[in-house]
Amino acid sequence: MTQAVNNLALLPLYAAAGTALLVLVCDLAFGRFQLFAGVLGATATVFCALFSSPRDTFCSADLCSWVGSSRAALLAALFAALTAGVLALSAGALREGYAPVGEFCFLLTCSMAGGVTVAYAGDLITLIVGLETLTLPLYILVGLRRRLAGGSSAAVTFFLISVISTAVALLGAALLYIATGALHLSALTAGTGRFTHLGTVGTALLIIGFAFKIAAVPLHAWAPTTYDGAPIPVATYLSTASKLGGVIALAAVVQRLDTGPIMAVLAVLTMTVGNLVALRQTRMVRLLAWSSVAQAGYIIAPLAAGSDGVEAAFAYAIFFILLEFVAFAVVVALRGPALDGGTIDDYRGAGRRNKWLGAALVLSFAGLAGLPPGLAGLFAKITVIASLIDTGWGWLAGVVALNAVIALAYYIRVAALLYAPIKPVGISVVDPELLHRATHPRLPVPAAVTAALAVGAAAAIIFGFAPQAIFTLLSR
Amino acid sequence: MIAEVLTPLLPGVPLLLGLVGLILRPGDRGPRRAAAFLGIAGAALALLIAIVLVVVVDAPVQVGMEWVRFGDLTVSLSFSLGPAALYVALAVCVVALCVQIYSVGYLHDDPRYAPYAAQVALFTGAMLLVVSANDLVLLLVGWEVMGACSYLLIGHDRRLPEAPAAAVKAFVVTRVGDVGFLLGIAWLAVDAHTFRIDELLAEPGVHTAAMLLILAGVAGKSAQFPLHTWLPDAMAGPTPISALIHAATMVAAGVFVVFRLFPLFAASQVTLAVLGVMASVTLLLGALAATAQDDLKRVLAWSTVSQLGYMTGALAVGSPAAALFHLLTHAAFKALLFLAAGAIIHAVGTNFMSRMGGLRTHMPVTFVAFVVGLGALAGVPPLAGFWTKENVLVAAAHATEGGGPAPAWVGWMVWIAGLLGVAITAWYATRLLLRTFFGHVRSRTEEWFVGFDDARYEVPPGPAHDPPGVMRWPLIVLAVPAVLLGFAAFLPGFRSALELESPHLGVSIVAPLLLLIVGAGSSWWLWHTAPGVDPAQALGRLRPLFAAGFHLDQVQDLLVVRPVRALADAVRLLDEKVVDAAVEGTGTTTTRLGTVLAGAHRAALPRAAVAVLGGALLLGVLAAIVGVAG
Amino acid sequence: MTVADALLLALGAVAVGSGTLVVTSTQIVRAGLYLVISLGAMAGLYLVLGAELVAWVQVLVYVGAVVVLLLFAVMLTRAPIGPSADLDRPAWPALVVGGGVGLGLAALFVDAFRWVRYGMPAPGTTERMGAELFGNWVLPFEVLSILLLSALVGAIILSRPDIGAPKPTPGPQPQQPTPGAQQPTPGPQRPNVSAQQPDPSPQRVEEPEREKQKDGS
Amino acid sequence: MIGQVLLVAVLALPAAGALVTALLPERTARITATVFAALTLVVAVSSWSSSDVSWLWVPRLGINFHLGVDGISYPLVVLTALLTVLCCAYTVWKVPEGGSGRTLSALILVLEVGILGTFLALDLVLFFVFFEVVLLPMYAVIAGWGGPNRRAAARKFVLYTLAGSVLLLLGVFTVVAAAGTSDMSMLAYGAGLSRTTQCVAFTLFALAFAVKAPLWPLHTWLPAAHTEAPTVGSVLLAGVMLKMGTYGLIRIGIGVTPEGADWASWVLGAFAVAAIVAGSLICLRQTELKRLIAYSSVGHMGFVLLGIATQTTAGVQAALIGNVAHGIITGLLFFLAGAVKDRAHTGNLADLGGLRETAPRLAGLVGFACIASLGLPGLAGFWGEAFAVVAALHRGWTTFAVIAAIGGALTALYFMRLLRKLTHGPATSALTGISAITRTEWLAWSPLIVLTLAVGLVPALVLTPALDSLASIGALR
Repeated sequence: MTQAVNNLALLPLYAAAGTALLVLVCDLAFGRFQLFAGVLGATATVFCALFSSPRDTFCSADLCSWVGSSRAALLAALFAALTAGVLALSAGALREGYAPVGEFCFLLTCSMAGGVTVAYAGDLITLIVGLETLTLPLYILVGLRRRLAGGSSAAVTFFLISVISTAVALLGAALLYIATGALHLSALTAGTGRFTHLGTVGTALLIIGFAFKIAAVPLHAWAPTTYDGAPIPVATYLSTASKLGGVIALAAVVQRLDTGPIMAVLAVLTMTVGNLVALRQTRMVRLLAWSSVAQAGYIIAPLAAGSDGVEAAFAYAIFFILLEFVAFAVVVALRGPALDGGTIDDYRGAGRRNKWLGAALVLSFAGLAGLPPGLAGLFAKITVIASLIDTGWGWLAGVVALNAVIALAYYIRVAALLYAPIKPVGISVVDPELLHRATHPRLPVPAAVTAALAVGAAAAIIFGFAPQAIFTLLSR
Repeated sequence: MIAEVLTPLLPGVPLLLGLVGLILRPGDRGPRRAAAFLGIAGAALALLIAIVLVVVVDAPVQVGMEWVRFGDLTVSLSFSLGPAALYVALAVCVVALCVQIYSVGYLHDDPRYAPYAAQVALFTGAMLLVVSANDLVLLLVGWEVMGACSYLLIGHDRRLPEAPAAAVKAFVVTRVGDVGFLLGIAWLAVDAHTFRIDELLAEPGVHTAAMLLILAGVAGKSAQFPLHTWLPDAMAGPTPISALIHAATMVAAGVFVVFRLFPLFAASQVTLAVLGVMASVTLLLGALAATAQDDLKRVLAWSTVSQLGYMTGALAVGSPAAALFHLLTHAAFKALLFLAAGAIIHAVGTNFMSRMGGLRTHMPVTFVAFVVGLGALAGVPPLAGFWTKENVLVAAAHATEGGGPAPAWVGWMVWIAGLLGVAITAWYATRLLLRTFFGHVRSRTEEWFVGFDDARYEVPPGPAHDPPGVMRWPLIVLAVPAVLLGFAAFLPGFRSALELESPHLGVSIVAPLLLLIVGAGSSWWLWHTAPGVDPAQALGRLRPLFAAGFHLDQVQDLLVVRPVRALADAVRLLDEKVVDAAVEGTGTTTTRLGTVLAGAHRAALPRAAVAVLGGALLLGVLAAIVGVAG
Repeated sequence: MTVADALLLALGAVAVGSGTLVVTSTQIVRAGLYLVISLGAMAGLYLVLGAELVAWVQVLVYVGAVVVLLLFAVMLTRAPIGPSADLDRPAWPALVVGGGVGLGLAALFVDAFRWVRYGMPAPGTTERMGAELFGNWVLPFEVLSILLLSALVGAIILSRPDIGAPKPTPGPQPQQPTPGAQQPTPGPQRPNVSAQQPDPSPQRVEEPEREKQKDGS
Repeated sequence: MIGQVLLVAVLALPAAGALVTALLPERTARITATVFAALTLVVAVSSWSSSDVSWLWVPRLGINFHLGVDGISYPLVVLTALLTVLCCAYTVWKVPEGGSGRTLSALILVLEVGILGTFLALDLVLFFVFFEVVLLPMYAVIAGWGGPNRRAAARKFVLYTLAGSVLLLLGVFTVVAAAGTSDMSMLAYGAGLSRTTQCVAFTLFALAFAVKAPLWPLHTWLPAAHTEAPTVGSVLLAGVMLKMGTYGLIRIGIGVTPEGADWASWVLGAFAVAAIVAGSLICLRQTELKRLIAYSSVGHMGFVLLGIATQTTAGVQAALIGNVAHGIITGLLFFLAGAVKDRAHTGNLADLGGLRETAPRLAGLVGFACIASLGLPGLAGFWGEAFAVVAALHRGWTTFAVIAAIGGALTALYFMRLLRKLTHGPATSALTGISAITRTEWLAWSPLIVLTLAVGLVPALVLTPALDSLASIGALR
């Protein structure tokens, strides 16, 4: 009973894993070009995912461990694209020498391979292994700033809580297996008879374990500390790719098992707590972290409706990721060589100094708040609410809507600060504007960062005007 | 054909010229001439049109088109001028022309003359619109534009601190009446599915309530009790404006509207009874208040209130013709009186009779004008007022027999009030004449100023004299109808136009004439026995009451103004402390909740791990209990 | 009650008891040693259940490698062995959570399996495990290789003290970084990026955990 | 075909204008913005009776890019385009403190896109999208160029109105989920939606639009926003943005959920009447010029909402013309208030007085605008208010009609109070020596003055096209 392997189907994974190896080889052979190789490989992965026809493989009977679909291809491509983007964003930091370039790129591309696996995973084991592959390199990447205040605690928090979450997820998978004997996603069913409760709790634990990954409340405690302690590019990856992995895992479970109430509870808690706490943040990355906690709530809200909501959840996740990436990219660009996000007050007047960066941040924040000109975000919000109302979860749609209002309060606070006039300094000077400019120079933005930001922003704008492209890919 | 063209032009020309005049730059020399030209031209053209129409028209002219359609209700831009309305229009135009010409002299040093003249033109046009409208909405347009113009013109004088308040009062009090007017119109229209007056008049049953509501508007515009309080205060406006408001436009509009809609009013006894009570009260109230005023213009103002009582009284007893006839003569003599009063004020620099006296010798023309005007006002035969007042009293006496549209008691009430009014009017008219023109000239010594705080008037240098030609000629022109208009009742054409009964000088004139002599005589006797003393002193303790207009201002303040203000305060408080506080409170509560939650998240790692596991446990238990997979 | 039952009960009691001691002990070395006992008892449980491969992996990896590594790490980083204050935390929340989890799972299993007897499944021999792993679960197994490789590389990075400090930009300033030296910063707005105190403790604390994670997955 | 091009151009021109403006140097940018706005006006005026544009945009969400213009939206479209031109022109002359005029002009154009889109959209979701477009630019305008408390005011504005528009979103999808389409032309007359759905959806719509309109007691964002906003912001806000609420209520509330509207009409009417009276009473006690005018909007929109609530043809027509009239008159009022405030450097009524002594023409215009705003017959404001009352009577709501009419009298009261304080009496120090009206100001104001008169004298301009279109959107009594 050996499984047949269709290597063509596995092309995206090969590309991803190959990228990791390529980076390693480059590092060994040349000691340079690692970043370039990483970006190149990741881009190749994107194309492999998008342009290879998706099909199943690793099948026993009709149950497959590798399930190809255009949705999986899209998600895998997204992982790869995010990896490429994050690599580009780290160019500045790596040039400054905060981490060994080769290892950094290698770890990130390994994570990408995990992500690709998750996207195509057809059974719980592959899914969890893929998730771990996605996450484990990140423990190390987060810890790279361990010499700075917060860096080590970020890594330790992330690590410990992730381990706990994996344990819970594994326990859940085990319980579910006991109850139903199924591990393949397509065969998942609810427990019957006296195994009902076992199956139920197994499902719940599985959900809880995966919910850690997307930092859903009450399983979110790691996210703010970790994001804030991690280098910004890594935080970017955490809040986008890592979250996407969690969403895929959750969706896989939710699609087959009825988890409405627990998803609803999680969603309500997540968005409400996330938004409320975000209101009071003073550090940029913490704010983004809490906002992304809240966004996770919007993402999982449609999952309460089961398989009917999966498409909406993915759509939201994709739009969210685009916008979140742009937001983090701007933070990277604005902060220059500083690896942390700084306080929100550090961004005062930044939009006046740097028009394009300001505009990009406003675009992404508007989108995250679900308002034009961030059309992508608007459509994301519309999708979620439409899907919830369609499936009879009207009250949950109401909660989402209410939270959108709370969220705007902090997004707009930051966005307005970008254009706020400079604070008067204590001493009197002839031209405070000049002094301000002298103390807040326009930091040079590395070309790679600019490129990543431009591509991200362009994608956010294009998909804002043409969201149907994403829906089409997701629905097949 | 020509009538159809001219009818819309009658109000149209002054309105248009008024609007053009408003665009003129105020102040300079050039615009002043242009403004005077526009103003006078507007009035003159309107007069010309009116005359042509009077000559041409023998049956009512009707012309109109659809203006706009609201649902199934059509508002039409339609005009209708019957012979009666034409005479009113004629009166309006004559008075307006006189006022315009007179104003050129009266406001010769006012930099804001240009808008003033334009507003007078608008005012005239609006009144003509009321007169000629055949659609209630169109009528309302004129009705309200008049209100706005009265506001602007009363508040014109910059030197009078009370002018703005008086202007606001005039506008707001009449506007309160207009609430009723609008509702009444709406009610009528909704019931009858039309705004056109001719169609409405053909409508059989109308709501009494609707007519009562319209009556409220009439009371506001025509200064009927209890909405008369604005009129005496409106004296703060320039004197020509007082002439315009009192004689031909504003106050006449109410009476005219009742006249126009009289068939509807006649259908409802209740309405007429209310109108009768209102008229009687107004008549006596105005007359009594006029007895104790020291301000020349205020005497005239209160006399207007009283005379309006005669008109509405005539309407109440079912004699619209008498009302309209009195309206016409009143227009003539009241305009005359006000313009003459303006001449006096110009000459002596004060409004107060206690500072006048002996003006007869210095201002002969004005004196004659006053004699004619006051005679007509008091109803001295054969001046105009005599005939028309007689008509009203005869109609009231006739109504006491019952059988008319109004109940008999209304007839009695109006008749008695009218008779009493005759005596009182004669009394105060005599008092005014004596105190102003007879006695010795009060020289402007130091004590001339004592007790007065109106340093706002510039005291003209030199002795008082008759006004310059531009102001004198209007007086002379207006004196003619004030004397002769009463005889128009003998013209069959005029009579048929107003549907007036032929005058019959029977026994009924004895009582009023006696009362007239009693009133005038007692006033003269008082003045004669104690020279230099105000005859009003004889009123004793009633004098301050009368002088204050029965303190109705205070009553109004107490019953309406203060409650509204208190309500406004309460609502604002509600708005700020409850509605807005709820909104702000939501914000702050949310933020506070955020602070609490953020504080809860500052736990160290081990505790966070425990909390997270606790959360997992909780959700697991929850799942088991709820039965997720149920 | 068969012998197997008795063994299961006894080993379970040992595992739970020593596990409690791991948590409650205030001396870290003792806690480590109790962990050995607990993990060993669990290996025994696996053996009784017939899962021989799992049992030996438990002994080799956990009892042998992980715990030993842990003890080494503790000895290297915390020279004075004895009660340490930061292990002595208020235990109530943890107790509630831990107890809750235990009770909850117990209730769940009791509910599911009641007192029904089951036939033993085929023993978890190495051969069976191998067949299953390379027959049905090839994909996760292969992906695991990426995971392990990245864990390896990660462990190396974390163990290198020179990583995480800014290295001089090549070219204009080819000088070696000296501990405590201030890096020239391109912009004035660079608060604390170049602070460079030697602070080995977090790094070394993380090491054993890293290993554990690597093997655990 | 040409009509479709025009329709798209109505939206594309200002959008392109905003982009171009944002990239040009300061003064050129402001002039360019005005040119684009003027072009948009020309196109908007000529877009009358152009056929619908309908493209599939996002099939998954059922969004059709369905634009169309009819008698209901046309006057508002033209009004929007006109006010935008005036605001842009005004900005060329005077940039309020706080930021560059270029950005302000660009934002004004973006606002125009949103507002025009809302009026033109014939698809529920598209309507919602455009409805949201205006939020952030308006926030930016208030927060960037506003008065001393601009931040709090802007935040309140944006959060409050967003709360309203998310309700709209919920309502939209309640309808779409039940009907399976979001095309308004297919949804007219209720499209067979169940009564419950209609009631739920209408409640959501009514709340959403009531916030936007705003209807008392959901109005508290308005005074703050108006008081702090720069002149052009206030003009656009009061002139056209509030109309999005009332327009939505007519087009969607009545058109899509007629039974719901019928069910709730009594409540809506009661609130509308309460708004009229409360707005007027509050105005009586205001001490700040712009705040007073802002509150007056609450009262005026109360009349509009009363007209809509009656669900009679006359009432809805009254609401339509009331909308347009309020846009014109309040736009003018805010321009004038801005002019006074800019000159006096205070909006406190206690510090203002004697305007007619120092600036007679400005005082005259203020008087004109106030008198127009209090509903003087013959000027634009009259029709909406009077016929809302007529419609209420028609519907049989005597009490409402009476209260509304009394509210009308109160309106006169507070405007008179305002005029008395502002224009009469001796000139205060704040108003002495102020400059005369400039040519640009005349340019910006005169169209509004002319329109006030024109709409007042020829209301058929607005109403005749609307009457035919009303029949196509829903059943009216």
